[in-house]
Amino acid sequence: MNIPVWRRLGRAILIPVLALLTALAIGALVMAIFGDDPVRAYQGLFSGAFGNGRAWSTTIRKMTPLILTGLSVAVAFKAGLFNIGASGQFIIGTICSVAVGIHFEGLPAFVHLPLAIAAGIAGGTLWGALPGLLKVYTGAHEVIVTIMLNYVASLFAGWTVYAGGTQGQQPGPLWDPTAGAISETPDVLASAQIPWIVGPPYRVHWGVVLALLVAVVMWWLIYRTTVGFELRTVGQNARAARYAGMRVNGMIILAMALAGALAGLAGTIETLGLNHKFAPEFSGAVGFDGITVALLGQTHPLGVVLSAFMLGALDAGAARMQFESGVAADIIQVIQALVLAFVAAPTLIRTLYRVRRAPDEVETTTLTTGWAGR
Amino acid sequence: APAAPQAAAPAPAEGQQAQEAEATAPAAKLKIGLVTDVGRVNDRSFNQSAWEGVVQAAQQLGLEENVDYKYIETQDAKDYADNIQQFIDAGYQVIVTVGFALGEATIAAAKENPDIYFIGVDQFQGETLPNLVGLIFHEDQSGFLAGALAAHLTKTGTIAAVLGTDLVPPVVAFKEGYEAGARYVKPDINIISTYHPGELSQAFTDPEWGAATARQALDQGADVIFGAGGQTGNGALQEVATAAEAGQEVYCIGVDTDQWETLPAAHACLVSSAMKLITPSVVDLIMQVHNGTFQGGNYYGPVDLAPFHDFEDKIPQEVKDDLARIKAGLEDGSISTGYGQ
Amino acid sequence: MEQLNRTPVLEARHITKLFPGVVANEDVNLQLYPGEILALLGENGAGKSTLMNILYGLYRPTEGEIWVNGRPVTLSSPKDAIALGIGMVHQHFQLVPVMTVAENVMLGSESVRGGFLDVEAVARRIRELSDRYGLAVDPYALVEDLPVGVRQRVEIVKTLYRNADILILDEPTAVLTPQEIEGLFQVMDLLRAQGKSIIFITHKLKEVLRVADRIVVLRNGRVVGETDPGQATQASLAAMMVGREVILTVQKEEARPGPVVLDVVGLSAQDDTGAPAVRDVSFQVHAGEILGVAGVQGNGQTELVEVLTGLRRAMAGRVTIAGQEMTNATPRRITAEGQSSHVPEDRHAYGMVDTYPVAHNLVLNTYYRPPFARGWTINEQAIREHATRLVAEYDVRTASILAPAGSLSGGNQQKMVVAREFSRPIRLLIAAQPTRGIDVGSIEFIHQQIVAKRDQGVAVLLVSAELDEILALSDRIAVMYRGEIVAILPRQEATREQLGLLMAGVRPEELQHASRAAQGIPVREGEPSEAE
Amino acid sequence: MGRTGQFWKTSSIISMAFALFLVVMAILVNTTSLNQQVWLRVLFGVSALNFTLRASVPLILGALSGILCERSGIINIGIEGMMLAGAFAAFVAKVATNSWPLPASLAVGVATALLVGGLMGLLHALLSIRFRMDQIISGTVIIILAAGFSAYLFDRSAVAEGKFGPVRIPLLADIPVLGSVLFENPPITYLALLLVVVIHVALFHTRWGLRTRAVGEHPRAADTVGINVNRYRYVNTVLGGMLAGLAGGFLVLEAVGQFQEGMTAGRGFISLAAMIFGNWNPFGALGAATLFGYTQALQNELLLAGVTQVPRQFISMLPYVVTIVAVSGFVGRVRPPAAEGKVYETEGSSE
Ligand SMILES: Nc1ncnc2c1ncn2[C@@H]1O[C@H](COP(=O)(O)OP(=O)(O)OP(=O)(O)O)[C@@H](O)[C@H]1O
Ligand SMILES: Nc1ncnc2c1ncn2[C@@H]1O[C@H](COP(=O)(O)OP(=O)(O)OP(=O)(O)O)[C@@H](O)[C@H]1O
Ligand SMILES: [Mg+2]
Ligand SMILES: [Mg+2]
Repeated sequence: MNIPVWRRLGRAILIPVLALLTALAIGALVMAIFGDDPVRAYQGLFSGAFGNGRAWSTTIRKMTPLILTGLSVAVAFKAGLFNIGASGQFIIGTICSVAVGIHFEGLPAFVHLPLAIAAGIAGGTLWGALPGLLKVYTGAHEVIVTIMLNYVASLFAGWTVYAGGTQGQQPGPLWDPTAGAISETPDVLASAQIPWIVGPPYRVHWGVVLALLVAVVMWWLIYRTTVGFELRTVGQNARAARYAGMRVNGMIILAMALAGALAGLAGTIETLGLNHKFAPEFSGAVGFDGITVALLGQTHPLGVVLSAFMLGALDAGAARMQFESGVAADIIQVIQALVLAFVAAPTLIRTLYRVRRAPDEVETTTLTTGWAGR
Repeated sequence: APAAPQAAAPAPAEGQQAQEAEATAPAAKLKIGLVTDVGRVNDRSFNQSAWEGVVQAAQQLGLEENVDYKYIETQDAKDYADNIQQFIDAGYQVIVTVGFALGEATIAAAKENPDIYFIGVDQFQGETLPNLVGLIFHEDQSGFLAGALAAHLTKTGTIAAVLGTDLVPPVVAFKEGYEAGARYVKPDINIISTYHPGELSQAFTDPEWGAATARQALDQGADVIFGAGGQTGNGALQEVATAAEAGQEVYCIGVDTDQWETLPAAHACLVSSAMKLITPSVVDLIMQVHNGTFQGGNYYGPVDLAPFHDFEDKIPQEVKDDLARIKAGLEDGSISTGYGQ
Repeated sequence: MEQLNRTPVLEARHITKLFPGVVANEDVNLQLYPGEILALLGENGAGKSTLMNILYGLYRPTEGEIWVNGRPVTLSSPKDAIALGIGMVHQHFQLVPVMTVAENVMLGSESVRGGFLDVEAVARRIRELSDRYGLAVDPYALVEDLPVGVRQRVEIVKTLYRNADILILDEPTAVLTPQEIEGLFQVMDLLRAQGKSIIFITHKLKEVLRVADRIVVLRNGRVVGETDPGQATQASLAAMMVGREVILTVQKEEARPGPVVLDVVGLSAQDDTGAPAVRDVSFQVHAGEILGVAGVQGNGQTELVEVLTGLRRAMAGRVTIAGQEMTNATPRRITAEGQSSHVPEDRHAYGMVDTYPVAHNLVLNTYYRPPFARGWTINEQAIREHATRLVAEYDVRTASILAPAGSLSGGNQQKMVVAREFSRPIRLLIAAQPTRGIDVGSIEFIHQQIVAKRDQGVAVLLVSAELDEILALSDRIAVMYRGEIVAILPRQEATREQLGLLMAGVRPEELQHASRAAQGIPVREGEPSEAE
Repeated sequence: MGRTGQFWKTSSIISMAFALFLVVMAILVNTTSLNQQVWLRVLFGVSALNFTLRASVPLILGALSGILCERSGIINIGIEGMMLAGAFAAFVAKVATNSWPLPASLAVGVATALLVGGLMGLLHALLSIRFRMDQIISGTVIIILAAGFSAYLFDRSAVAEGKFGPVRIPLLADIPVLGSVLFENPPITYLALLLVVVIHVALFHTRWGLRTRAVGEHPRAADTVGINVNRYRYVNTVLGGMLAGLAGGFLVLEAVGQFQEGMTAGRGFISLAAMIFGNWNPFGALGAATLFGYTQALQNELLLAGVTQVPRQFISMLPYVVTIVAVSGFVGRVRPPAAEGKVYETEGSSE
């Protein structure tokens, strides 16, 4: 393809930008219809996302886990698998990293921190690999299994930090005895915390750099390595992959394990960098958002980064928007759904704005070929 | 406690503001912000009760909504600190944070902003900060009264509780108190109770589980059911009301506020509610700020049973007397709920 | 010709069909007269299926008109065509595998009683049609359980069920065995005798001469000629289609067999349902020879090839490639260490990834080796250079090496697969149905390539349901029946008839007798039969 | 590879056997002295059966919704969203007609749930057929949109007055044990059970069903016999949306009486699991939904009875673990409609 890079880039960006603008316009219409003031709402949204240093830091903070859970869902899609389980993997990653982070007093940071991160990744990997293994060895469908494992993960996490007491139940192993009746873990030791790039009140930690690095590595892995080729081939045509000597079952397990590792890392970073503990109110919802991020980013790692940024900004601006204009933050969800719709159905935008299609452009993204695409 | 709070004259915050040369804020007016726990401000539960306290206090002070007082609904537990910060940045002098989960963020903010007053609902203070009060309640006592009432009312000898989640201490306190109270009145009573099985984010917002579980308890012979857990508990209360409307002699007991006011659909069975009076307590604490009598530490808000409303006549006088006796006993310490020891 | 005086039952007038970037049909005129069989010929991508789909209402012509029984008609969906008595058997089966024959037959023209499907009535009707036309099918069988030959019959029953008087048969013989093809021709003769009119598409010129009344040839979307079986020969037809002389007989030297490369001993395997499919099979293939495996489809050839290529587990037996034990080895080991190649039977399912560019399809099983990979990383540059070279060398017609492989025509997709499998150093080549559905020009090319491999000393196992192909290429011929290899004959000793009988289940020891009785001809004839 | 016939038998045999076992044990336990045994009461008490049925209803409706869409080739992961939209719509309609006589008001609620569910289905169909959006994405859009809109528009001070009460079916309701469980239910519960039978019959014994299945398995084949593939897909997706809407209506009008944000609480996803588990068959889905409802009931029963020393979190895992074990052990490979998730385009039916 001899089209200059900038034009390809421009073409890749044009539709998403138009999609965002259209979604915002429709969101404004909805607000106006129901008696809210869209102008003030968007002013609030914008200033909450980009208005000042703290706004930017919130956006970055929100974006960080989304990059990783988005990658988690995306890498599974690449292998033709639908990982609805990022939220469970996220939680297990959190628990494992906390378990290491609150112990081993006296370890130097350069040992303790990597150890805690590794524990989180390992936990997520196992939790993700499980549905892969079940699929390969028993044929259990990954969609069912990952949904179920989400519930199991959050119950398990709840148990580990449970303060105990009622009905004679013992406290969970990670519970902080100094928290009284509150179910939560102690703070992870300073040696296991991801350092700040900019400390409070900005609270931006090095996790964001790690997440971006991981995105680049994932891009390289998927598009530039033999394993990535194998993984993608399995996703596109598993029978052809088998014919070509590729390890279909291995790739299914690998993709799910990778997905789990990424979501687990998301939980790990969020915990070691930001929350510094686990409490049941830190849900894995960001794992479900990973689906949106991955779809919005068209399952491409760099697309995932961009869409995580966009969603992060919308999330970050939501509180300010409500603060300034009184508009309920739920409208953000409506806007997110609309952006996703417009990005995923470019025909809509093209008809709307009469943008012509370049002859070599592929129009639809096919992610999975159904529940059992092999 | 180190430095004394700047407890001087009325409107203490005003002096601070002047020092910082933020002269834009009109002099005598307080600005009051409220940060909810994850959920809604009008959740017919503790967020709403706290907000109503803010509103009532603000009206007494002649404040204007959205200018002098407003709220932020928290979307995600990670945002507690950011949401508190919104109010700090906007120059608010009183910030109410609702729910034990905001405890740490509130303490941190209070330490960083000694000139701003914080009211933390359901937040026990282990250490006293001059500008932060934890508004807490003896939920176990409230639950104890509810349990005693239930034990008096039951004909089948089985009572039930349908609860939010044991991950939230006040819910546990309600439950433990309820069971202790019931056993206090009828030692051999059969109590069946269960917490919502799901994760925290669903525990208070799953009315269908509450309703189905209440039905399950009714099927097992329970005839008084205590519903404690936001929408989940409300679902249970409404299910019992349905049975009552269908002619069964069953009762339900609400939680937190007088649910007769907030949940009309449960009127058919709602004998009372195990209240913790958040609203008047919040009003009182805000007025303390206004009057300069604010003191850091823990503030125990009152708990009580709600009026019986339509069931006033159906409750025998002996029962009312016994409840009054128990309440007195709980207050003077002669009766203990056994919780938290 | 005499038909000129009669009104055509179906007529295409000045039909042009444009697809984005492709002119599939250009100003095509075509008449079908009552009671005739019209054969339509053309290379892959000549526009035959497109034209038929237009006549059947699946596609709308860009320009031009369709006339039925002397009146212009508008076909906005197959519904209209069916109502006008047009029926079509499509190039690819249009049957729902998980449904029964009866359900498939009635689909779209259901028979309903009291709101519910009346399967009984449909079954009766199917039996009636089966009896009348000799198309035996079980109305209650699941289509996915049926062999292809029977599926083809179901397709025809489907059109007859709808009372079609005009039948379009798009490559119906591509997957049939000689016996089945002959059966089909008898049905077609019968239909013609009853006054029905048939358009018949095939790539097999012999069939055209056997059954057609008239022949029309398409090239690049245009009608380039018309003839009839009386005047035409296979060579003349091929030349008309391709626009050049095509050598129809394979030119090859005597084989010079070397050492054994593929050694199979006592091999057994099961099919997907767990039934025995390959039973105690033993044979050897030497370097520099082509062993052809003949057999009616569904007699275990597919499973045999899958076991040999590592796609299916052997239950018993041993496979050795060039001295290395390869029983139940992975496909990767068989291709890499065994230095073997596999042209799979089902190119869409196994041979290629539709969504991948041609270039990536060309390294589907070598992407991990130098020069395409350096360690972990893929070398795009090398992959593209490789693709550019192969596309030229094997004449794969594609818009670009980066075009998705799914956008190529069937013949070119097959050439792409062949290019990939033939372009690396190999000792063993396993080719299954390598020319199915492919036009004569491409067949010629692929056959030449296979023989060239043999001459380079490669051991070739050729599996084909096409007896002509087996006879033309093989040095030795094995016949499979019910999972067993019932006979292995030197090419010189094999005749078409003899093979046909073996494939039909006649035991070798009964062969002489049966053969004489059935054919009334001497058994040891040894004459190459494509010369007929 | 798939032996659908075979699977269909296995799945129905398993679910039938399961149902029969439950019924027999329930009768035994509840009518004899066996009910003195705590464990047996926990496993087979009337309260467990009632809970099972009630928890199953939205799952049955959700799974049927999925079956309708997916049998015609449209993947529907948006059940959760359609359900939520239906619930919200039912609530709004119920509140708006509070002053009407209760039956009329409830009827309006049901109708609105069906309407809005159907509209969500139509949206899904438009996005995935007309605008060729990946169906997984389209379903996700539906979920987020429904959650966002229902939360944004929810008037939290509104109160719906009244809900469906149980309707006794005379005679049948007098059967011991079973009567009170099965024949004394509110209307949507009956409707859901009835729909299982109706949709089964419709799918496998009517023209519409035959065409629907053909369109989902092999749209081209359907097209070549003159069936308008995309029209069937539109119709089925809209019908499927209506069923999911009805499931939402059940939650608001029959189960709870009020609306609550996110009140579907993952039931749409569990429905999806039930649909897959049930191999896209109505009775299979019924079996799967019942199994799921039963394990939920069991978990509550165990906690209420306090009969185990196992931490309650582990007891609460029961429904999920049982489902995983069931899909890994019993079901193995299910076979979805072959053409699912693929856009079908021809000139005949899309232009
Ligand atoms: N739906 C379509 N969209 C775009 N191009 C098409 C489409 N269908 C066919 N074509 C193109 O039209 C041309 C004619 O194709 P057609 O299928 O009619 O060929 P054919 O003669 O039937 O070939 P074969 O012998 O392989 O069956 C080819 O170039 C093909 O790529
Ligand atoms: N949507 C499309 N876009 C571009 N080309 C298409 C499209 N659909 C079909 N074609 C082309 O039309 C050709 C004819 O289609 P058809 O389904 O008849 O397959 P075919 O080429 O005959 O395959 P085979 O020979 O393997 O059976 C295809 O090979 C393909 O090149
Ligand atoms: Mg064709
Ligand atoms: Mg072809």
